[in-house]
Order: sequence, then C-alpha cells, then structure tokens
Amino acid sequence: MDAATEVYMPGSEEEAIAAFGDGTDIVVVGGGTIVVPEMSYRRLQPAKALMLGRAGMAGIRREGSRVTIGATTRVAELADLPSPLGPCASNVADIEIRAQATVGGNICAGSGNEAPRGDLQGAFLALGATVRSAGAEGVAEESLEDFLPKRRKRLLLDISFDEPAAGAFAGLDRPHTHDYTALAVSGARSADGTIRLAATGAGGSGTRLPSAEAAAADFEAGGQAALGDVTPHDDAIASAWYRTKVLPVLVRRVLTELKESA
Amino acid sequence: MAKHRGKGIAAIEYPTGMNQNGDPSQAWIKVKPDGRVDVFAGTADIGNGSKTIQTQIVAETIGVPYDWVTYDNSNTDSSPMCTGTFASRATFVAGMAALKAAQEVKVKLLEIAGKELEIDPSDLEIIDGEVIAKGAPQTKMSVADVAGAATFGHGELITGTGAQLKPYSTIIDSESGAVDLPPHSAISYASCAAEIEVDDETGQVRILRLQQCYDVGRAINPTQVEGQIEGGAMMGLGLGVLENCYPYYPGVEHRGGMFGSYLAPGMEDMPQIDTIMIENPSADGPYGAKGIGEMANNPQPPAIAAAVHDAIGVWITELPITPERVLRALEAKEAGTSEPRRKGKLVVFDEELSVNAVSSGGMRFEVPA
Amino acid sequence: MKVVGARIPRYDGTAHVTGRTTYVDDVRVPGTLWTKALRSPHHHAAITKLDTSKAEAMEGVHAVITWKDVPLLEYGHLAALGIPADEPLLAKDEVRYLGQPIALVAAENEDLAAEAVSRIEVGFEERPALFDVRQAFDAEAPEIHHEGNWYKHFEEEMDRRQIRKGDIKWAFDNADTIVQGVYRPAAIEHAPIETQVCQVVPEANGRLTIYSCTQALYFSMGVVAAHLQVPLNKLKVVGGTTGGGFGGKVDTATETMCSLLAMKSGRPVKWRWTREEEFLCSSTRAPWHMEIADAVTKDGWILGRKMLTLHDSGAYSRFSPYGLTKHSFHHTGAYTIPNLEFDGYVVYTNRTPTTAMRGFGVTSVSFAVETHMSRIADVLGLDPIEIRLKNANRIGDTSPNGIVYTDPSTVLTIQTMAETTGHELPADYRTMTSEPRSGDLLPEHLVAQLGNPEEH
Amino acid sequence: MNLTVNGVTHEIDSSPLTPLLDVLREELGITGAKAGCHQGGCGACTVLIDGEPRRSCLMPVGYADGGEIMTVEGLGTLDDLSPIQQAFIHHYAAQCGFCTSGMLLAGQAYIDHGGTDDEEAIQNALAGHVCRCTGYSKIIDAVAATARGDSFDLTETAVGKHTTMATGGAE
Repeated sequence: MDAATEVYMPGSEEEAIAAFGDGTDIVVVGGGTIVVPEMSYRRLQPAKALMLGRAGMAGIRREGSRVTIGATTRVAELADLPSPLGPCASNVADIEIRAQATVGGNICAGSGNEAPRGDLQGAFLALGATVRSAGAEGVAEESLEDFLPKRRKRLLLDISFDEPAAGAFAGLDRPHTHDYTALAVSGARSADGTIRLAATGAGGSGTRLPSAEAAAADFEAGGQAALGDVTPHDDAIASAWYRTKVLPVLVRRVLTELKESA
Repeated sequence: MAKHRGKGIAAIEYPTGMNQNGDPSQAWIKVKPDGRVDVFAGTADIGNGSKTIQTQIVAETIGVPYDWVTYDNSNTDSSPMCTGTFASRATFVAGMAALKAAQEVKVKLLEIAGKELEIDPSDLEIIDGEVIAKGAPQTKMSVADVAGAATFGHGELITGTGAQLKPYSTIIDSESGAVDLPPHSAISYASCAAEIEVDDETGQVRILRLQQCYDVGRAINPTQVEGQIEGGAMMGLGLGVLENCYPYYPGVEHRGGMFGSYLAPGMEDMPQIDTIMIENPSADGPYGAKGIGEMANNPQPPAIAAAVHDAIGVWITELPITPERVLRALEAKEAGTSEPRRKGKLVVFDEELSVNAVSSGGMRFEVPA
Repeated sequence: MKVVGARIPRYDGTAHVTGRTTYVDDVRVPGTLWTKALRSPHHHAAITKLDTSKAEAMEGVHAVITWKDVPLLEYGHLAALGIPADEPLLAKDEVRYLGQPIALVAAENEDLAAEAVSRIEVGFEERPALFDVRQAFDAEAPEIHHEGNWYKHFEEEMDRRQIRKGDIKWAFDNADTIVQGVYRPAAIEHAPIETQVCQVVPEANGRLTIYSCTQALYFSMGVVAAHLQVPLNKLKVVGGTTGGGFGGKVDTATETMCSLLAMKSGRPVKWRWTREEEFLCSSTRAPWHMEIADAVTKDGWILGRKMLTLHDSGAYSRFSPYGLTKHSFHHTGAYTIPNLEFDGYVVYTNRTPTTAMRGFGVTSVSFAVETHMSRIADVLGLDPIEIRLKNANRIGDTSPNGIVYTDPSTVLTIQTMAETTGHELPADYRTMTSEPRSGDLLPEHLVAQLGNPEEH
Repeated sequence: MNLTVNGVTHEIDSSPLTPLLDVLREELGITGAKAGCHQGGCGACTVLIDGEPRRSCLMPVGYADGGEIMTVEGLGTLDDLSPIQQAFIHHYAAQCGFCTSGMLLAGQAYIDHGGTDDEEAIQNALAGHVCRCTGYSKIIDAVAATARGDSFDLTETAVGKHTTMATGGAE
C-alpha cells in the first residue's frame, strides 16, 4: 500500500529536522497508531513519511520545576505524572496503544474522523505548555495555543511546562477504551494561584476555557461560563447537546478537585 | 453530584428452532474398522460449540468414549444438509439428527455383536466402548472388535443416518394468525434481575450485577451453556446501554465505523453475572435439551430499563439508554413533562414517540375506548 | 460413563489456543486475486451511468462484475417460505442504501483493486430518502421501494402480520386501567471479530470451491446456486468454522459475488471486508417501533393487548417478514393474555437492510413487553414479580396463535430469581406452579376465555 | 529489515510503514494474529514485540526491525501447551476463537510483567480487546488462574464461578 511512499527514519533530532524540511507533502509518524490505520484504509497515501521512532526524541527531563517531554515519549510514560497530565494520559485508549502512541503524535493529531482526537491537548493547555517545533522558519518556540493551529504543518520536537501547584482532571467514564476522549476537562493552578482550564472533545482540537477561568471562583458559574468558550459538535459518541450539558459538570468537578488539593 | 442505584427485573420466553419449523438437519456416521466413529454434519460452529455438543450426543448415544468420535462439518461434499446455525437450532434440531444417526449405528453394532456373541441384540447394551450382555457383564465384546468383525467378517459397513424435520407450520388464517401445527417445539424461559447505578449529572449508567435464571432443558455441556448465557448477557448489556448503529435515529448521521465509535461492550463494562441453570427437560430435544443461545441477550434490556426507573424515576423506552437519554429524561422529569397523560382509565406514556405524533395520519395507533 | 452433561472442553479448543484453527482468511491459495467493491455513496439514487471499461483496462485487473454478469439477479433468500425476491445482488438502475454494492473488481492486490474501483465511472441522480418508519405510510412520504413503502406479501397477500384472539373490545371495556407506551430498541451491529470474508477457487473440473464464513453452509450454497443458475454439484462450500456470526453471517454477503469474479477471471478470488465495511455496509439488527396498550384490572390481570409494530427493514425485505412473524407469535411474552389485536408491518427505509440477529424478532418484543409489564406494576402500585407470576403462562394456556403451552417454566424461573435476589414472596406466589390455574388465579375472564384447560 | 518471529529470523521486503500484521500474515504466512479491524480497535492482532504486547495492525514493521516477535504460534506447542493456553481450554475462554490469540498474548504479557489474579487489573490490561462471544468472564478467570499458577485438567472445563445448577422438573 505504501510502496510509493518515500520513507525516512532519522537517527537523531537533527536528521529529523533536516528530513522534515518545510513539511511539504511529508507525513510524520510518531508511534504509528494514527497514521498506519489511515494508510490501511487508503485515506492517507503520503508521498513522503518521516518515522521518528529512532530519532532519539523521547524522554522526560526535569530542570527545577520545568518539565520537558520529547516528541516521541510514549503516552504511557506520562501516566505517573501528577494531574492533570497523569490521569489524562491514563485515560487514552488502552495499555497497548498508550505504550505505542507518542506525545507528539497525540498533540499533532488532526481532527478525528468520527470522534475527537488529541486527548492530551487539553491537559497541556491547562498546564500552559510551550512547544518547540521545526519547520518552514526553522526551530521556533511558542505556546501550545499558538502552535495548535499549525500542528499539521510543523514538526513538534518537545513540549514543556512548569509543574503546577495543583492539577485536576475530569473525563467522561467511557464505556470503552478503544477510542479518543469523548469529553474531558483539565485544570491546573500555578503557584501564584492562577487557574487555567481546558477541554478536550468540545471542538476540533483542545480548547482553552478563558471564560471559565475568569469565573472560576464560583464553580457553578465557571462551569456555565465554559460554554462560551467552546463550539460543541455532534459525532458518533456524543451530541453537541450532551457535551453542552456535561461540560459545566466536568468544569465544576475539576474546580472542586483543584480546591480540595489546596 | 449524585449516584443512584436501582434494581429491575424481566422474565422472558423464546422458541427453539425456526419459528415455523420446516428446517431440516441431517447427519451421517460411519464406523471405522477399529470402532472409531466419524460424524459428518453440516452445522457450522460459530463459536456456539456445536461441534462439541454433537460429538457428545453421538458418543453418549452409541456408548463409546468421547475421544473415539471425530466430527466433520467442513464441507458440503461430505456433510449432509443442515439449514444452519441460527434460531437456536444447532443443539435442538441438528443435535437431534446426530442423535438419530447414532441410534442407527448402535442398532447395527448390536446386530453384529449379537451374531458374534450369539445373543439376541435386544439383550445387549453398549457401555464405554464395550458391548455387554445385560445381566451377564462377563459376556462382552469391545466395539472395536465388533467393528472389525463387521468389516472383515461380515463384509458390512456400519453407518447411520439421521434426519430431523418438523413440518412447516402454516398460517391457516391470515386474519387471526392461527397455525395448523405447533410452530416451535420447545420454548425456553429465563428471568433476569439487574442492579445498576446512574450518575445523574453525566447520565452514565453502569451495570453492577445481573442475576439470571435459565431453564435450559438439559445442559449437554454445562460450561458451554454458561458461555452462551454470559456472552449473551454482555450483548444484552450492549443493547441496553451502549450499542447503536444510528446514534441519531431515525437520522443516519454519524454512524460509527470503528470499535471506538460503535460501542460494543468491553471488558471494563462487565458486571458480576450470576447464573442459575434449571434443567427442566424438553420432550423434543436431544436428551431434553433446549436452545438457549439466542434468548441469552433478551432479558437484560428490559431489566435495565426497569432498574433505571427504580434509580431515578424515569422510564426510558428507547434503546440504548445512553447518557444523553438519561439527562433528557431527567430534564423532562424536572419540567414535569415526564408523567404519563391520565384521562379516565387511560394512562398514556411516550406520546411524543408515538406514530400519532409523527405521522401525518397515514398510520395511527388507536386504543379502543 | 456419562458424556452428556459432562463439562468436556471444546472440540476445537486446542486449535483455537495454538492459532491452528483455519478461518477463511487463513486459507492460502497461490495466485489469489483480491476484491474491492464499488458501493453506493447515496442513500437513494437512480444510477444514470455505469461504465467499467477504464477499470477493466488496467493492468493487473482480471475481472470486473456488475449486475449484467449475474445470471439470476434477484433471488429471495426465503423464497421457500413465500417471501418473494426484491433485492438485486448488484444494484441495477437504482441504489436504495448507502454502501449498496454496484460493481466489484478482482485484481492482483487490494491496492490495485481499490484503484480500479475508483476508475469505474458511475453517475447518480439522487432521490428522496425515507428514514422514519412512522412516516412511511403518509401520503407525502417518498416512495422508496418498487412495491410501496411496506411489505405486502403475507398470507393471502395481506400487507401486515395480524393476530386476533378473543374479544379485544370486551377487554378494553372491562379494564380498570389502560396502560399505553412506545418502545424503540436500536439497530445494532453483529460485530463479529471476523469480518465477512470469502475465498473462491475455480477447480479444473469446472466446480467452484467456496471457502465461506457462513453460519449456514447449505443455505449459502443454495443462494449461490440460484444466482448462478447451476446445480448444487457444481459447488463445494468449505466452512463450518466461523469467527463469530450472531445472525449476520446467515446473509450470503460475499459468496456469490466472489464466485462470479472467480468464474470470470478463472483465478482464485478473495474478498475480506474491512471493519468499516462491516460496520457501515453489513446488515444490522433492525430498529423496531412498538406501541402497546394493555387493558388491565386494578389487581394486575392483563385482560387484553392491542399492539402495533413497525419493523424497520431497511432497503429490502431479506428475512424481515420471517422476523416479524416470529415477533407476532411472541408478543404476549411469557404471559397468557386472552384478548389480542396485533398488527405488524415490515416497513422499508433507506437504511442498510436489516437481518437476523441473536433473538431475531423476539429481542425487540421482550424489551417492549417486559418494560411495559414493569410500568403496569408501577402504575397499579403492585409488586413487579407478583404481577408477572399472576399472568405467567401455564400448562394448557394458549399462545397468541392458538398453540397450547405444554411445559412452560415462567413460574419457576421467576420464583428462582425472586429467591436468588432475596425478594420475599407471599406464600401463594411461593408455592405456585405451572400446573393449570385454579382458585384466585383462575379469574372469571380466564375461565370464560380459556375454557377448561382439561379439555386440551 | 529483519524480523525474528517465534525464534526464526526472516528477511523482510515490505516497506517500513507496512503494518506488522500484514507482514506476518501476507509476507510470512504466519496467520495466528487475526485481522479484525486494521484500526487498533479489537485487539485480535496483538503480538509480543520484545515481550511487550502491541497491536500488530498499528505497528509499522520498520519499528519492529530487529525485534523478537512472538505470535500465538510461539506460545506453546501442541504437546507442550503453555499454562495460559491450558487455562483458556480449561476455563472455556475461547468460543469462536477469533479474538483468542490476541487475548492470550495480552494475558501472557500481563503475567510476565508480574500481574496477579486481581480481576480489575486484568480488565485494565486486556481492556482494549473485544470478544463478542464469551462476555469476558471466562477469559478473566483463565488469566487469573494462570497468574495464580493453577494447574489445569484438560479433560474437563471449570464450573463457572457464579453458576448454580438446579433441576426443574421430573426427568
């Protein structure tokens, strides 16, 4: 199926950046859990593919309170990190897929075919994460919020954030472990008391919830305010109506958890 | 946030074999020169275990050890007609064909043994691979030797054929629906009690426990019957709260094309499942067996629906009982619109779902008043 | 020795756990071509153009088939039961559901077959589609089936399955309460882990060996033989080992088309549906619409039932008329109800045709009847177990279509469940049996309606 | 590329992006891993790569280059079934058998990583595997029994944990 695809498998980050170039016509393969089935179903027939698995871009580094996570770090490796990232990562798919899927692949995933993708985007948004990426104008560093719209065009190298004073995560109990998060909310409180909130599954990608943050002192009001920050959609696993009903509940649960961990 | 627990029950019945019969199954058996038995039947094993069941029936009926019997359902050249594995018929109907073929084999074995032992065949029986004179167990001959004698001494091939067919039951009055013959030969019965928990904020329904009681007629292989009942319970759970091809029915949008968007039950959805098997033999099935494979996914949805009502006071009668339907029902309850309309002796639920509310008069459901 | 009743391991257990069981997808035949289907992208449309020449011209493409290649295009799977054919094997001038097969390609590999499918030139003119069975009878409903929007071939060309028993008017006149409700279980997928798959090998002697995942070897062989118009000795169906079926593999979904491709190409041909095809194009369990009104007394006797069922058949009949008949025979559930008026329709819509699935026809009615029973208990303030025991069918009672129950165990299974769950029953319910009714449990309306059970 | 499958090393021609499943089944003719979805959704294709359970339909073969692959065929032999294979027979954990090889390998990996007979832990480890026949409880029983180190009688199957037999009428 991919006989016509030119495959690069770089042995270092530098080689990966060079092979990626300006990103034209190249598909980046992290673990393969998204790209491989898309190719099996012939929805994706890339001219060039960049397989990052052996580029040495995995690992979690800590410098003081700064945590940096390499692009090909497995989602499973985040499971033991504090909330919201740990619980959020544990909520992704199942044990086998978490061990193959990469953080970079998850963050850079396009919007899903039938269900939302990018489970981790919400948690990283809540953490105020910064992305280092390569592409057309060389290597750049920017906030995840700024990066998300460009995520299909750039090569994510790593993502970093300051460990929050407290974190919280609330997702829907999925009846199933096979798919992407139907709806989840992540929250983090930094040392200065700033609260950041973000949702996954309430739009085409993870969404920051600034209105909810502004109203966060009142959990109910915060939850309702969140609705102003999202455009929920219908898909196979939940309707926009349902997401609208439940988003405030999850926001409230996150705010409650953040308070309780104070 | 509150979680509410509830309990509900259901009792069901289900026919074994095709609804109006007319569905033949056949089997034939040959015996090798050493007494080993080859069964040929056309019944597909779809996981239900019919290879094992029919092999057990043949071994029991002839009186030879289970591991003497081979079973071949692999193709239509060597195996005779079987209508198929559906309608809970693989044990009840097709098993009967195998049983009849085995009975014929047994008769022939006893005939040959009778000649060899110079005893009337009716005074012989076969136990565990040996032909034994009734009341004189020291007079015996192994089935292997009988088969050898048939092959090399009497010049005979020991075979048996069996065919099972209940005639088609015709509807003789299209007005009343009356039939000329009993349309199914055994009805199985079951009951189910469900215990569930509902999160009234997210609408999630979790099934905690299913306690189920099945009249299985006779369990040819109790473990396999358990397998059918447990597997059916999970399918019924899926039907009750998870699965839907058309999440926006009657709309056709967003039909799920993956296991992640079509919610077949997974391992984490499992409740505790308690099973009670009652053996109340059927007059028509092999060794009293009935077919319980299909009915095994029927009692859970209504038991769950009743349990949801018990937990949160709303009736949800569209399946599956999704989180969204729970929240919508709770909203209606809050708004005071979930109560049935009462007029005189009429108590009318679900009016908004009725054909009367949706069609423009082409079809009505009128109740004699 | 007792073999029957013994917990003997599966006959094929060792093969299953060692990976040695040969499913159809595991059959290896050198030189096999792979198959892909051109399927309808519309729910309902006229086919205005179908030109396969560009696909046929491709190197590595060995056969393309359309309706023109099928000797008998329409064959009713249940013709023997008087259910006429209404579905073409491959769409001819119209498609009635999304995913309906129009043409198939056999090529050297799957990629090539997919590429060839994309080069088939096909034109459509979209037509209005119908999805809500409740609107199918409306004057303004779009016409979606050549026989009208519902099936019209029950006995004596009735357009519905009808059950009439006793005196329904008497029941409703004498009721203390009439409880009415609507029940709508969803369409669901069989979702066996093995998708539909078939391999056909044309043999030197002119026969076809068909490796099939069918649940019914002879049934599928009959369907293939009818479409191909060949005697059964031209076919050998190899199977008997199926990776899950649940009713969906009673459909002969792949065998005939693979046979035609094998005949046309002279090569072995294999077709394995993708999971997406299995989910989006394979037949489903039907969605049902059921309305029940029960005439009940204040102490919980069900005097009569009026019921309307609309069986959403999807685009074609397939087994639906059979399923609806079975449904009608069981619309009283495990209870004796002396007065009945049931009307059921097989209604066409522009969804994927529905088919048999575990509990066919009855799963729906069990849900409706039992939920309704729980509601009646709730409305009357009665115990849901006692009301069931009270109305439970007994030896000598008759089913909706007049069959005498000989060995019901409704009473026993309900009592056992009550005991298991710790539900205390009053003494008379605890000691109740399935023997013919007497005393309080043979109320006047049942004496009048059932007559003397001894007479049966 | 090289793949060692069940101890035998093979030279691989497929492109590095080809799913490992297709290489096993179509290039090497090793059919124990089943193609249930090619979406990562059912688990029927799970194999062990260097001892770790992975969906072979999601795994680009390039990432398995040089690795040790174990499929169900490598788990035990007909005359020397591994404990988990015996457990699946004794506990009637396979019905149609199509999900079985994936279940076995996921279960084996769970046990190899120190898994116990804790039911919730087993559910978590095997959660992504769909079985449509068994209702899962006998699969969990089988994995738990293997984790405990039970020995298995292969002439009969185990009585269900929550099953009661009763007689309803005269025989």
